[in-house]
Amino acid sequence: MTPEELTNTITTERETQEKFKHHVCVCVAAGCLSSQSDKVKAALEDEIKRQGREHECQIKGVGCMGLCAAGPLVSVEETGTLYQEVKPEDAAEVVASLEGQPVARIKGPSEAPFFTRQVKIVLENCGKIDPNRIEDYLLSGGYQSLTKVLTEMTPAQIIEEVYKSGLRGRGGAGYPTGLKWSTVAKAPGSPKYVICNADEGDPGAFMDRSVLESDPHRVLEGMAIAAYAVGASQGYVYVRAEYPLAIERLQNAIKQARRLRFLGIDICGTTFNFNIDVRLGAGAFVCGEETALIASVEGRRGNPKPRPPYPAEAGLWGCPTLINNVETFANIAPIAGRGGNWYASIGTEKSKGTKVFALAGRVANTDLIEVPMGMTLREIVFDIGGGIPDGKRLKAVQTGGPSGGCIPEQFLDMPVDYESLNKLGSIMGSGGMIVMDETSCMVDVAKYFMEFCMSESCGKCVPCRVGTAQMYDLLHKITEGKAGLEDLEMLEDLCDLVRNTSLCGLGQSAPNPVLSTLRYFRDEYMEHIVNKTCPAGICKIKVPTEVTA
Amino acid sequence: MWTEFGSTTPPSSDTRWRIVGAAMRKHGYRPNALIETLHTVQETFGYLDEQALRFVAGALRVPLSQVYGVATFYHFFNLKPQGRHTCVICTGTACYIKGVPAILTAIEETYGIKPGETTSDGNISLVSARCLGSCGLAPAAVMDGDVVGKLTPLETVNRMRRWTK
Amino acid sequence: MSTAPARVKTLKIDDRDVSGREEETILDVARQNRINIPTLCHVPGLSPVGSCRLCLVEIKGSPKLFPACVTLVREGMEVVTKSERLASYRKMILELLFSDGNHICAVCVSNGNCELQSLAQNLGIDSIRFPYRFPKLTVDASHQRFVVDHNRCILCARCVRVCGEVEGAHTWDLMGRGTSMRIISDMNEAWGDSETCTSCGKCVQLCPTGALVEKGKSVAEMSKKKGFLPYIVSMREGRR
Amino acid sequence: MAKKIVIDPLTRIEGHGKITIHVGDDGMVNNAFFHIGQVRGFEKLCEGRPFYEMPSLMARICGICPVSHLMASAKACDALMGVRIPEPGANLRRIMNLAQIIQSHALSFFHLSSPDLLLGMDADPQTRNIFGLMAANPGVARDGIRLRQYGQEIVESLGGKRIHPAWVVPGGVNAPLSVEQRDRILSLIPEGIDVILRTLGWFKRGLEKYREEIRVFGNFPTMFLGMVSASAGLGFYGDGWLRIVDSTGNIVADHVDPRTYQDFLGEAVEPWTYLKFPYYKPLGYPEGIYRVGPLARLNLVNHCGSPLADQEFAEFRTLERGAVLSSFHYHYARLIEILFCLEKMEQLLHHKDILSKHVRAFAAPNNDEGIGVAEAPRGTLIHHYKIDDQGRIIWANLIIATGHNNLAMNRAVLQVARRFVDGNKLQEGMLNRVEAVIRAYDPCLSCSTHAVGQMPLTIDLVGPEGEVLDQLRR
Repeated sequence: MTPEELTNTITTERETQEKFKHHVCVCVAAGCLSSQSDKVKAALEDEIKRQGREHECQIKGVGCMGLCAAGPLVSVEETGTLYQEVKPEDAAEVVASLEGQPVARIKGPSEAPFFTRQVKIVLENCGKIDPNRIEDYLLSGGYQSLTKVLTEMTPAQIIEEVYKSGLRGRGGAGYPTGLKWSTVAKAPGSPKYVICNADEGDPGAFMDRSVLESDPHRVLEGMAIAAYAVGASQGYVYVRAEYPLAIERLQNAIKQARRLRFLGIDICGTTFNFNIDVRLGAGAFVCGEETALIASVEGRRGNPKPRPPYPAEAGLWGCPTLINNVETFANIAPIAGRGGNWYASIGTEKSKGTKVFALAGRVANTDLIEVPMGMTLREIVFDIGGGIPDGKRLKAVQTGGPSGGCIPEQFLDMPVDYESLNKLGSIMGSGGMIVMDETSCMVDVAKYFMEFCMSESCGKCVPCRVGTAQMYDLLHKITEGKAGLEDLEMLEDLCDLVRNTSLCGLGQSAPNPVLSTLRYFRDEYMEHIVNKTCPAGICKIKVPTEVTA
Repeated sequence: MWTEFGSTTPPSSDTRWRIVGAAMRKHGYRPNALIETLHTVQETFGYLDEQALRFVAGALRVPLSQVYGVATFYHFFNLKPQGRHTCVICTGTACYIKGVPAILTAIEETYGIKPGETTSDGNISLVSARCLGSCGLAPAAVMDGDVVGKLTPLETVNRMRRWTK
Repeated sequence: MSTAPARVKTLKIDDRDVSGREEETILDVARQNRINIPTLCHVPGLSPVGSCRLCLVEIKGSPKLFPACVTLVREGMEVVTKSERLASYRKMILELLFSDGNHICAVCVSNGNCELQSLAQNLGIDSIRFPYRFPKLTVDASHQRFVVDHNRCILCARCVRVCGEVEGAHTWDLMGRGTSMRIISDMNEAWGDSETCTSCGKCVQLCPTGALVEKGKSVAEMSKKKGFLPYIVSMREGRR
Repeated sequence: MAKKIVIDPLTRIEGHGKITIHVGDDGMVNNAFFHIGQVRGFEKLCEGRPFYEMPSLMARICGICPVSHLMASAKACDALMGVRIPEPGANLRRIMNLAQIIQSHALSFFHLSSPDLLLGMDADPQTRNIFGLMAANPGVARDGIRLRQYGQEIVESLGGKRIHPAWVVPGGVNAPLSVEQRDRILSLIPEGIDVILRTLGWFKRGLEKYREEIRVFGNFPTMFLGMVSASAGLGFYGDGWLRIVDSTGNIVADHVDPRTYQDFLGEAVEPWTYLKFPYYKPLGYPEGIYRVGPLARLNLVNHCGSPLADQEFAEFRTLERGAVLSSFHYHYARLIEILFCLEKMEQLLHHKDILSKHVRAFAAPNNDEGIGVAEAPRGTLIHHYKIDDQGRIIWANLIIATGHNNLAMNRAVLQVARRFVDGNKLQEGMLNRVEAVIRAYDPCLSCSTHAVGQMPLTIDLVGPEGEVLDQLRR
């Protein structure tokens, strides 16, 4: 599609949409679908037909609005009214109120800090556009960045913009994206590949899923820009098979993008060719590791390989390969459109832009949020998250999933950025944020993560394969009240070993949940070991029956 | 059982093999389409049986042991038929914190199955998922394809009881 | 392949000045200079996998450890192959291996000819501090000439590689993952039923422990010949 | 006042056991039991292992008589393979077996029992051991230590390792004998014969002192069972046949194929001990009591089979008209057997084929069941295996010498306790005699229970209500 054709398409779409007086958006992302938002949507459509208002009211299925726990969510574009926990029976009332006052009974909090404190870049279209219609994406400015990059910029220029933006990889380690791109661009050899890592494996993280379900074209556009920048002609989205809805929408989006020549050959009327195929993951957390992911895309067991060589030099089928995750690619179109400097103006000195978090656990609003880097944990948990329910006390916030750590209450005022989190013994990770209150036992939490690492270990290298199993056994022993102080010492030695000698990131970071809980909650370990009690009452410690003399 | 290696002729006249064949053809019978093909087989037949694995190995020219190695590496693949009903319990962090262990205990006490097991009558399979990405609904499960959230042990077992009537 | 002569790098290993070609690894150069770096998964002639982690070395200026078997030499690099830290890690890794299988040297056919055992002896391991995990594993003696005892397998995948890369049969592979990973022949069937196995015995000869052995060998009788691999590899190169 | 005396742990025997002595209100002994408190483990342990690992695995049952288990196990494996092993290989196995009997008997006699014999049953328990003996009677102590060393040295030079040699393999042995090895072993024999003749001398002269012990140390009529050689002489390697004689010395059964052991041996189980009670089936349990070991063997054979030993044998048989019944004479028989072993070894080493390289037969398993029998120092040892079609052990049963003697040992303990133990005034020397009779049988408890490792034994004094009144631990 040439720029002129694009403009025409947008104009047509705008005219079509403007014919409607009212636009009612129903969330059809997985969260709300699971509370039957599809039935709500159908009920609204029926109601409008019944009232004969098909020509003035549009019912639109849209992506995630963030407040997943309060679903099904319905919003009215014109008034900004948000309805929560909507039932099909509410349809008549909602339609009837379009001209008058909102239905107070199901009205949600649209002015709450939950909305006002967020800054949406990645999620800007989520909950607003219909993920199944490329036209809706185009209307909100979609593919204009790609058109601009292809027609006005050289690969070096776009890499420079990404570099300037300060964007860092949103998948875990926070490697500077611009640097990665330029490495792949400079790497000798062809063909080159672009892979989007959508194998969101962290338990407690669902950012990528939401983006793919709510705004899949944004990811495709980011990938196409990246492909142009590094000189790739083939891309893959490696997505979890556990996300069927995301896969469906992604595949649909690829089809639409091909039809409109945003993918395929002669993209945007230029000579640039780029294709994207979907590759399904199959339930292996380790495939979040770049080299393991590549092995999996190649159809093999997801075993990681020692680096170097890095995928940027020798990746998929030995060719230079760029791997970024969903959120990273979702940031590209805005950066390309508005410039690196604009992006760099958001966030902190070393962590630029925004970050999407999946806020879950013992927090009032369990939601998907996007905030500028540098916001404090306290603001996230208490202002946006609404604090801890049931009058309980916050104990810790777990970030970074199985590779991360638990941050205790006293550090809540630290700004959330890559460096601060590392300093606290955790990591940014992909953005899972689990809030824990006093009902959580930190030893049990450490055991939970170690079980995860043990069963997700690919088994290739010895420290990770056996070390995590031994650590799990030790933690289990502690939670059973059967461990002694020498076991704690052994646990710490194993942490040191596994962290320093494992082959890949999974093993190297597997001890983090143990190390961080040991650092901040050592007293809880000691309670289990010395006094044989679990302060939170989670671990079932059998007190040996007293032997009467 | 030995399919002629490299043969693209399906092992039986079951028409469902056409779907599998089409998937392989789409990928040009390239060995690297192994995982994609296994997904198709599982989607079509419900699980990966030995016959299917041998056929795929032969058609894609991937060594037998490698096919088996891949099929067992990824937890998404089942090598055994699943129950008529499937309950996927999310064991993600948010669900864990909000009480999944109690739900699993309740299911085990009621049906005597642990994650990865199927009731002896082949009626219900219990599966655990690393994370369903529905943390807002924790604790969550997928019961015969429907995501259900904010579960309690009692409610979970009650829902499963409807399958046993 | 470029025909330009390989560039030579000079570096230090354990304070000794040594040199190597740019495509050589630290382990290659160390071995040329008779500097011993322990390893269990690496066999010259097979693709390196870097999985046993015993060959980790220190490189001055980096807090990270590097597997010598896959790390290429660089100009001016200063490598330390022996330190207290490395020794303690290597010991722990071996202890983990011992705790993970059922390695009872005294009744093993490879007693006295076992790379795991001799590494443990060299590192002065006399007891295992980690609890034994006692996995319940099987012995497959269905093959006419060979036996695989999974209790003694350390999953180095030498058998998988030599079978796939040298013999070309790819009878062996790994199934499962993590602690439930096992070596399998064909579709995880009895070795004796394998239709792809050529019974060449390369896997048996390269196995570092008593996991793959010749049938009928009694305790301590199983000594292995490893010389065939460099021979085959060099003969092939000569033929090119 | 009623009491139960428990000797726990028993000292100077191999393994872990316990003796319980029940005394009535009058202080008289009512009953006595010899218990084994360890679980049998080896039969389970070997399931699933390839059969050719069995000899070495089975040798781990015991640190004292590993060679006996090697022999029985290797022979069971020969049977699984269905091979007849080359004669030089068999002879080399025989030599190792003889050497091990020498060292085991020397250990039993000199280290464990001679302190009682030379220092007295009532001597101070602090010094009544091999160290006390060394101070009081350095010549005997030195003789004992030397003799045991001979045995160990020979086993070591043949098998490469003293305790658990891997030289004996299914099908034969895995290396032929070298000239150097042969000459080295031959050079040790004359001195060994000197030692044993000297020992026999003082032992026989001292017998008079122990007339009372001889009278009550397990002195009762039983049958005797064991393997005899093809010429009805001593045959430790066990390729002759089984013979059973009664207490008068009459042959009850002869030319019995040991592989039919299940036809005539039953195994009874008692709840208070892990050690089973084998009995002679035709007579039932517990009437079918029999004894095995040195005393039994000398009661069974027509002759020993070597000149010096045959002279001693003739003298031994004059002790009683029928079979020699007192278990005290296990010691005597043990010394004669040492002499025989030395002489026999010399004969075998001079065999013309002894240096032959043809020492091993190779075969895949041809039978799914195999039985191997050998005479261990303590008596007849039976290994019985079943394998699957891949040659992996699916079932194993071991009948161990100490097990055969279980009934007799229990009866002997009671006999000695009744004679010597007075529950009213308990003295150490009384209990020592109870232990001493057990030591006469030289039971190997680690073997008989198949537990790994060796542990000691205790004695409990128990009242009529079952309460433990006194306990002896040393």
